[in-house]
Amino acid sequence: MSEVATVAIGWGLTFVVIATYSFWVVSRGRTIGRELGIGEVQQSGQEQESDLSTDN
Amino acid sequence: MLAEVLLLARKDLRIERRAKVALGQVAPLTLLIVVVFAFALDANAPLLEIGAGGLYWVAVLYGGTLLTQRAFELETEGGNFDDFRMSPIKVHSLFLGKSLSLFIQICALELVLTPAVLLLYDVQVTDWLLLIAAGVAGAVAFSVCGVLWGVMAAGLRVRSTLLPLLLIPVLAPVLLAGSRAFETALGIRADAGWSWTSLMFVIAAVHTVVGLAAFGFLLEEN
Amino acid sequence: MSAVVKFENVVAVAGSFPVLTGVDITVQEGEIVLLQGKNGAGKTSLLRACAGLIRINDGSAQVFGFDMRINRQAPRRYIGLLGHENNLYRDLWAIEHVEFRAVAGGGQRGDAAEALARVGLASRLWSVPISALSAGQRRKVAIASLIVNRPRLWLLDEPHSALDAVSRADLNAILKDAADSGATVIFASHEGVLSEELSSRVVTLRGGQVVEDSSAR
Amino acid sequence: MDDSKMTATPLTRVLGILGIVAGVLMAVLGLFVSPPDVVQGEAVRMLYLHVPSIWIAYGSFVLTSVSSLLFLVRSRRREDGGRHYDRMAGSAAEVGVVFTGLTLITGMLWGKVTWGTYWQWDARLTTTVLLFVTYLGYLALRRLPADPIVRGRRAAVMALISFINVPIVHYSVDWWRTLHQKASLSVGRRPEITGEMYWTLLYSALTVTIVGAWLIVHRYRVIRLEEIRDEENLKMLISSRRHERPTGSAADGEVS
Repeated sequence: MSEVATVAIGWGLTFVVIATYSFWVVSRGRTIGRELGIGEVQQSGQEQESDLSTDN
Repeated sequence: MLAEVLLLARKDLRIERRAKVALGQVAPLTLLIVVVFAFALDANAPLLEIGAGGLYWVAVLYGGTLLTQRAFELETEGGNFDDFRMSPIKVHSLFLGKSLSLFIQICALELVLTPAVLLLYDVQVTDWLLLIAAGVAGAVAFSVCGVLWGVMAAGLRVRSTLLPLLLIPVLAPVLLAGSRAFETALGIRADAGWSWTSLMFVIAAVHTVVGLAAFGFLLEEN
Repeated sequence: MSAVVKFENVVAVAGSFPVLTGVDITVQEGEIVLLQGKNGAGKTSLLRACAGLIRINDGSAQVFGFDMRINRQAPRRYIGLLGHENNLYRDLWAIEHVEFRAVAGGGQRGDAAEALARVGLASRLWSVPISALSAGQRRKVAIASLIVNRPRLWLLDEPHSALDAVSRADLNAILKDAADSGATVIFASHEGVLSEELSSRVVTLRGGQVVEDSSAR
Repeated sequence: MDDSKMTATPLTRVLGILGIVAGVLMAVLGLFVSPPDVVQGEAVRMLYLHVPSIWIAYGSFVLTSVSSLLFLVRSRRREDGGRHYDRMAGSAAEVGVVFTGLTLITGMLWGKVTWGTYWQWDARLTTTVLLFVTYLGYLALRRLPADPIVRGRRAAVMALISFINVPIVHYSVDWWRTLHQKASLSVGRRPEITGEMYWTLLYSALTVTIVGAWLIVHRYRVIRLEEIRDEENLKMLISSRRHERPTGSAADGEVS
């Protein structure tokens, strides 16, 4: 594997990892936020129960 | 204080004498590991001879982890730590007592394992004193770290998988030092065996101090 | 007489489940209190809260005057807890187990024999591994382990379970003696009828709260 | 602490945009503008990723340990019981683990090109992989459902003990490898970093710090939202238990 290829892979992989992790953090924040913000009003107790079990 | 430590250790060792888990199950299991290593390495004599020190300590690490789990398993008979926490024995004595009984069991394990490795891997001991010192140092470090990390994981549901995950990274330097010390004692390489042994004692000392400080805290928090 | 146990609106959580949801109870010295309630009503948790084994999330809780939210280990040396399961070392003999508990609590080895005799365990069973004993006999060993340290507060979770009629009478006598000599007894039990004539007071729990408290006196 | 339902706020938006712009600039600088090394050639460009990631990883773990210490010491005095420190410790640890992973990846790739092997048991990388596993254990311990304070205390003590362990691991691995290297010819000396390379490296470190900080703030807020959700579920559970009917109750059969 030539040097240039290695550098390309190294940088590519790094950006991908950081991007996916950032996306995961923000989207997780948004889903829980939405669940708290709007969640209590419409969702019945039962549905919230299932959310709880899937999450932690 | 000493009386309580001996009381607890004697209780653990009497249970061990009755149940024979350490010598009856864990020791044979580690012997099996030593044999299986030979299968894995195709009984390649020179390779086994060079690896003898390291493979020995991997087997002790495995056996030590099982003995640590066993040490806390018998305290949580009813599934919780209540009686252990309610025990009027002072917390420091609980920590040292548990460490002492685990230390003695690991030494017994090593007494069984050393001849097996010497015979199976066909290695001669050039420095018996260093071999014994390193064995004891490793046992002390293993037992103290085992009790400290054992109490952190013991009360939890997933303890059987969490304990090795927490314990083995901490014991990695001990395994490293033990292997190098044994290789010197077995004449496989000229290395600073005694420095590695003293490193193991330093690690054991650090964890003893940390254990005395944190054990009571961790016992309450799970 | 100062209150041995004083709980006001105590809330406690185990894991992520609220086991106590606002408990108010005061127990004086020398009382024998029966805790009644369905499975899951919070009986065991209340006993463990008195023993300082679970964290109090809300409300105020005092045992022997110690604030359980600051230092919940403090009163433990005065407390004897008999758990739902007997936390026994199954590989030890009955006498060895009780001797260990006796010496650990600062007593003498000899106290063990006396305690085992009092709970009515036949002496030929003393040097038999606990794993070989029946459920009733094991319960007696657990009770003996509690008696041997002569605690001032007895916390018993279903003490009569697995005991035959004779042994239950023995246990009731032991509890009465303890209360008469100044100890305080709180025990949880399903068998309402038998235990009521023993206890001076019946407290009913539901949903992690005290819903009835018949101070009989 | 604002109770924003989402994790984004003006501060993080600015930080986020800054991070992205700086990142692009870093790529341009690191990949094209800065000169190749006289010895390693293009491979030296891995330097701009590898060194900053190690820097941020260790920094995050220091932050975790400091927060853990503050949580243990200060928890009584703060009205939120020090949970702010616990959340900080948790978020910094997770971000630290991500960057330790990146350190390992970039380290191995760089090693492949300069030393010809992905894993050369070099002292620093070996210590890093032990650190990686240690903090994976820490995150596993944090995931166990428990009362936030109990979980926080347990995790805090583990973080501190693990932190005490870092020098032990570092020393023993270093000593082990230097013994070994003395025997074999030591290859892959550090490239001299001067001029443009030096500034690029410094700039990269700054960029990665911004990205790291942005991640920690967001991760902190996610933990905070999780705690709010757990608290609300707890209130719901408490109220449903209080309204249990005497006969067949709604919440029947759970552990007493």
